[in-house]
Amino acid sequence: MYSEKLMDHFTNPRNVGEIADADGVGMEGNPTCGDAMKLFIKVQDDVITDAKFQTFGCGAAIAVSSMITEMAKGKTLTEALSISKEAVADALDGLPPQKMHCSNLGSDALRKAIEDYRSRHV
Amino acid sequence: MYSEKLMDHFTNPRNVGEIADADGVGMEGNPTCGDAMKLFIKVQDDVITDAKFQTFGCGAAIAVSSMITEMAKGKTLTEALSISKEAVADALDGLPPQKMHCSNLGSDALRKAIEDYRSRHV
Amino acid sequence: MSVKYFDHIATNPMLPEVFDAMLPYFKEQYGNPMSMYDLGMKAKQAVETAREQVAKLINAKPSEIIFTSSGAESNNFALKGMAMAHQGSGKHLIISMAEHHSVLNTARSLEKLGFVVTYVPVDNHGMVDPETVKKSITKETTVISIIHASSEVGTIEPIKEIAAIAKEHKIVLHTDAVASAGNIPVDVKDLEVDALSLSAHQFYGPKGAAAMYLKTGQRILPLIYGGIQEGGRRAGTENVPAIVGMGKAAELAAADLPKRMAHVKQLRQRLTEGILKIEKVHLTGHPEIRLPGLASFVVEFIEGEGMLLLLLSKGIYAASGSACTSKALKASPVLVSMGVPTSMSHGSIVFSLGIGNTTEAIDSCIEEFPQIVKRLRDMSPFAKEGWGALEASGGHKEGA
Amino acid sequence: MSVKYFDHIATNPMLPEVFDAMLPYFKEQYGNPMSMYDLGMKAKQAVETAREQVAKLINAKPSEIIFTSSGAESNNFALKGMAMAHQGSGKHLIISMAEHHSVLNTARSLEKLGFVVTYVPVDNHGMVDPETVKKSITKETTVISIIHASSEVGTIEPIKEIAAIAKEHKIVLHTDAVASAGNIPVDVKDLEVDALSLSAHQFYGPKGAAAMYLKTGQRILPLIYGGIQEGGRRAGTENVPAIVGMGKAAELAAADLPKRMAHVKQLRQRLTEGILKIEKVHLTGHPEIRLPGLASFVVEFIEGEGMLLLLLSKGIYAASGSACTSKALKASPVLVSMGVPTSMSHGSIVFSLGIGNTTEAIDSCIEEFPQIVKRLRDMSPFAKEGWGALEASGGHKEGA
Ligand SMILES: Cc1ncc(COP(=O)(O)O)c(C=O)c1O
Ligand SMILES: Cc1ncc(COP(=O)(O)O)c(C=O)c1O
Repeated sequence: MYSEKLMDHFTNPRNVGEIADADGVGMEGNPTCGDAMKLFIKVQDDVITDAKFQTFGCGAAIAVSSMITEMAKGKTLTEALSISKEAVADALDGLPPQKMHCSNLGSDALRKAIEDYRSRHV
Repeated sequence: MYSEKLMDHFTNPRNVGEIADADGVGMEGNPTCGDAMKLFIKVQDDVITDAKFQTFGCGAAIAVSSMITEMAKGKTLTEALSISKEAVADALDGLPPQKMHCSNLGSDALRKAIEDYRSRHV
Repeated sequence: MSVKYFDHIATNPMLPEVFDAMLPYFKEQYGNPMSMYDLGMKAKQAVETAREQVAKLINAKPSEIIFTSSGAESNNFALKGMAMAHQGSGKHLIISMAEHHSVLNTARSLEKLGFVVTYVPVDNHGMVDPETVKKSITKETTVISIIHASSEVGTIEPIKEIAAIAKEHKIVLHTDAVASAGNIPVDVKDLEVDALSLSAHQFYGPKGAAAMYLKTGQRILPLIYGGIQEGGRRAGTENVPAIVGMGKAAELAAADLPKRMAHVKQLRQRLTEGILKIEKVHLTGHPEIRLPGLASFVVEFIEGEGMLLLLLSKGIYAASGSACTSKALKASPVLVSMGVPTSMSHGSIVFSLGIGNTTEAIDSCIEEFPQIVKRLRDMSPFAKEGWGALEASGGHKEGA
Repeated sequence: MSVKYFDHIATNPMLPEVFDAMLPYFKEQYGNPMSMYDLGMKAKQAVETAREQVAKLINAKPSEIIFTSSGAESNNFALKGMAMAHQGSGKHLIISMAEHHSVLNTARSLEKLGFVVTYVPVDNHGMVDPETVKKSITKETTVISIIHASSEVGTIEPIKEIAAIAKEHKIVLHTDAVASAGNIPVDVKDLEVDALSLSAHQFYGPKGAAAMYLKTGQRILPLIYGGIQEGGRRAGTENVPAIVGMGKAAELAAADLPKRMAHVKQLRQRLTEGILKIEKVHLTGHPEIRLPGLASFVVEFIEGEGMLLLLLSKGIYAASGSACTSKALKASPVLVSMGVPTSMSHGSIVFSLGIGNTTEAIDSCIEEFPQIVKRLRDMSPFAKEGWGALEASGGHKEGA
């Protein structure tokens, strides 16, 4: 059902954890829906220097979290904002149709983290 | 589906044919229903001395015809009239439920043959 | 005594390749296709491969194949599911008098739910006239279901022509191809039907596996509600081995169709010629436009069951549409609609040939059958004097 | 890595004896049970022997057994067939919130046909209160359908008590015993139900064979119309090998029941004890009145699919009622009705044990599972601060 790449990101997720002094935090989903993701970013000179996540959710949700944090790191905020859910799914070699909504979770949480950062740095 | 006894009476039916100078002829059923039997009797001193049949119908109908002619022979008319359809079925070691109506055919044809004889000898 | 199985329309022996394909799914691969782990996924893949194989046989897309448990289930599902799905637009259905019980009795059950059903007759070749179908259409008509090929008289119906009419009137068309699919070319694109039933045991596949083709976009209500198997359209744990067997049987049928057809057709023609030499025996169904392996007749003055029993004593397996052998004890509706007198319909005999049959077997049937007919006619009150011999029940001829 | 199959509620591997019993009916004995000749009669006899074996398993008469293709079909047939047969007397049905999809969704489909359905809740042990059923009865109530044992939380429902109430009100009672029949004693006379569903693949029989018990004299409308198979109550060519396999599986189950139950119960107790040592893990279902082999839990702060995937990486096969794994992406109705918060319901995990499972396998699961839970909790935003950590989507805590 899942690609090897996805299974790798699920089994060995990158960037798990909190960033205590994060510059931005984004939360998406909620436990009632079965998916919830908390995404932390560190930002320097408009570039995401670090990203970490905590996720409650299925295998796909965890792999998406791992992948989006990987993709976000090193990107400018504007670049990061343009990471589409399709791009995340593609980077995982695809998601089963019924799991496509999980890829929203990643890009939405990232967007919220960036918005949070910006709201604190206006 | 059929007992051995019934199969024997179907495969080697007794008393097939017409009696040209029959004393009574009984017909029962009709081709539209899928069963039709013509039963011929010879009567002497109120005793059935011979019986023959012609039957259009399924295996059970043919076996019933064979059996009822066998049972009728040697009986007085009164005795013959009391041959029940159950007796015919029993004599064949039973009939499948959906074929029980075939046993009517035999006793009804015999009754009609006897009535025919009586109507000619009043 | 060698067995001469000429009742392929009742059921077929399974091909060894089919059984071999099924085997792993009884044992190691016992997973439930709904389970997410490897065991389940392998079962799921096997089901999907079978879906492709079945789709290919009838030129459908895999997503248009819904597996069921029998041809009867497919027919019930198609007719009822589409009638119910479209009942907002009308409650009039059209079927023919050549339909299998599973269509006919489903239609009757829908009548009890307020549907009106028109039963279009067939001509004396068992053929439905597309014009009659057309004339039966009302503003309320939503579903037409016409059999593709009759299992009783072999006639292949003009589905393409009927499809054109249905399309013109925006009515959905289902065809029961249980007797034809896997035995003659069945192409849903060419036939332009919206739904089609087929059953594995009719083409050397297993019992317990059948399918319904449902054209993309066609609406249907499930017959079996529950989980999301078959895209939510047919619940129940999948019968994986049987489905796998159906797939394999479909693949083999697709590959061998011309060879199989040629084989049974030549045997059927030989048998038909032999049998029609007997007096007062009539071919039923269309002489040409028919299932290649199905030879069907009515034999006057005698009844089908007797013939079957005597044939059996010679090792010959056949079938009859006679009321007595139907177990429902009713005259065959298609024979009645064809204008065969009821009395004569009782003399129905059907030989359905298969890929395992040989010329020798056919010849032995041609040799035995006339004697069997003679033996039964010798017992029949009609053989000498004809059907008139015993007109009214209870009456009798003078001079006895 | 040895396979630890703890998902017997999804499906069971077939016993070798069952397969051996089926074997002849794939090959030599391919006859159609409706055919009158020896081939057909042997198939028919095999079906009738299976009918006796299945009847015996549940203390029914053979004539009260109707073969179907799946538990889902049996459930659809029972609920719909009886609701339709009795609709002259009323159109109110009662089912519980613990029902399988195949009952639940059939009930929903009946709502569209004008029936009114009461869904009685369960208590926090997943148990239906007979008093609630009683209070739900109206003058219009015709059919009650309550699951015998839940496949999700294991609870065995008080069917006998409900039967007494149904009887008093002259309402027919169906029970879905798919998860229980063949695994615990199921006696239709003792339960006093009017109809009952069971499925072979749940007790080491084949897929594709299931049955419905229908008490003598009970009225029902067919789900599948057509020929006169199954006494005219279920058409379609019989899946002879699968039916034979079901019979054999029933016979074996009847003989081994106490032994099988003792085996899985002792394993389940061991597993339950081990797993409940983990913090914030809760048993679901009734602690005592439950399927002996079914251990079901909710694990807080993590989601079921993740657990399943990591268990699989250790060769352990389990199931989850979590929305993500259900493929329908909906929270399990029974957990919701039990009062399990939706967030927690996503942490459902179900181990269903079978006769092939060993103490070693259980112990390895007890060893692995806490590590899996830890690993997922380490990733979860809720594990440290509890469910409140992320209350409203979009809000965030100060001080980050
Ligand atoms: C309680 C219950 N009812 C019904 C079913 C459906 O049965 P089947 O899988 O045979 O369709 C299941 C399936 O496991 C079940 O557990
Ligand atoms: C034309 C036709 N339709 C439907 C069926 C029913 O199919 P099944 O036997 O798979 O139930 C048959 C059975 O032979 C058939 O010949």
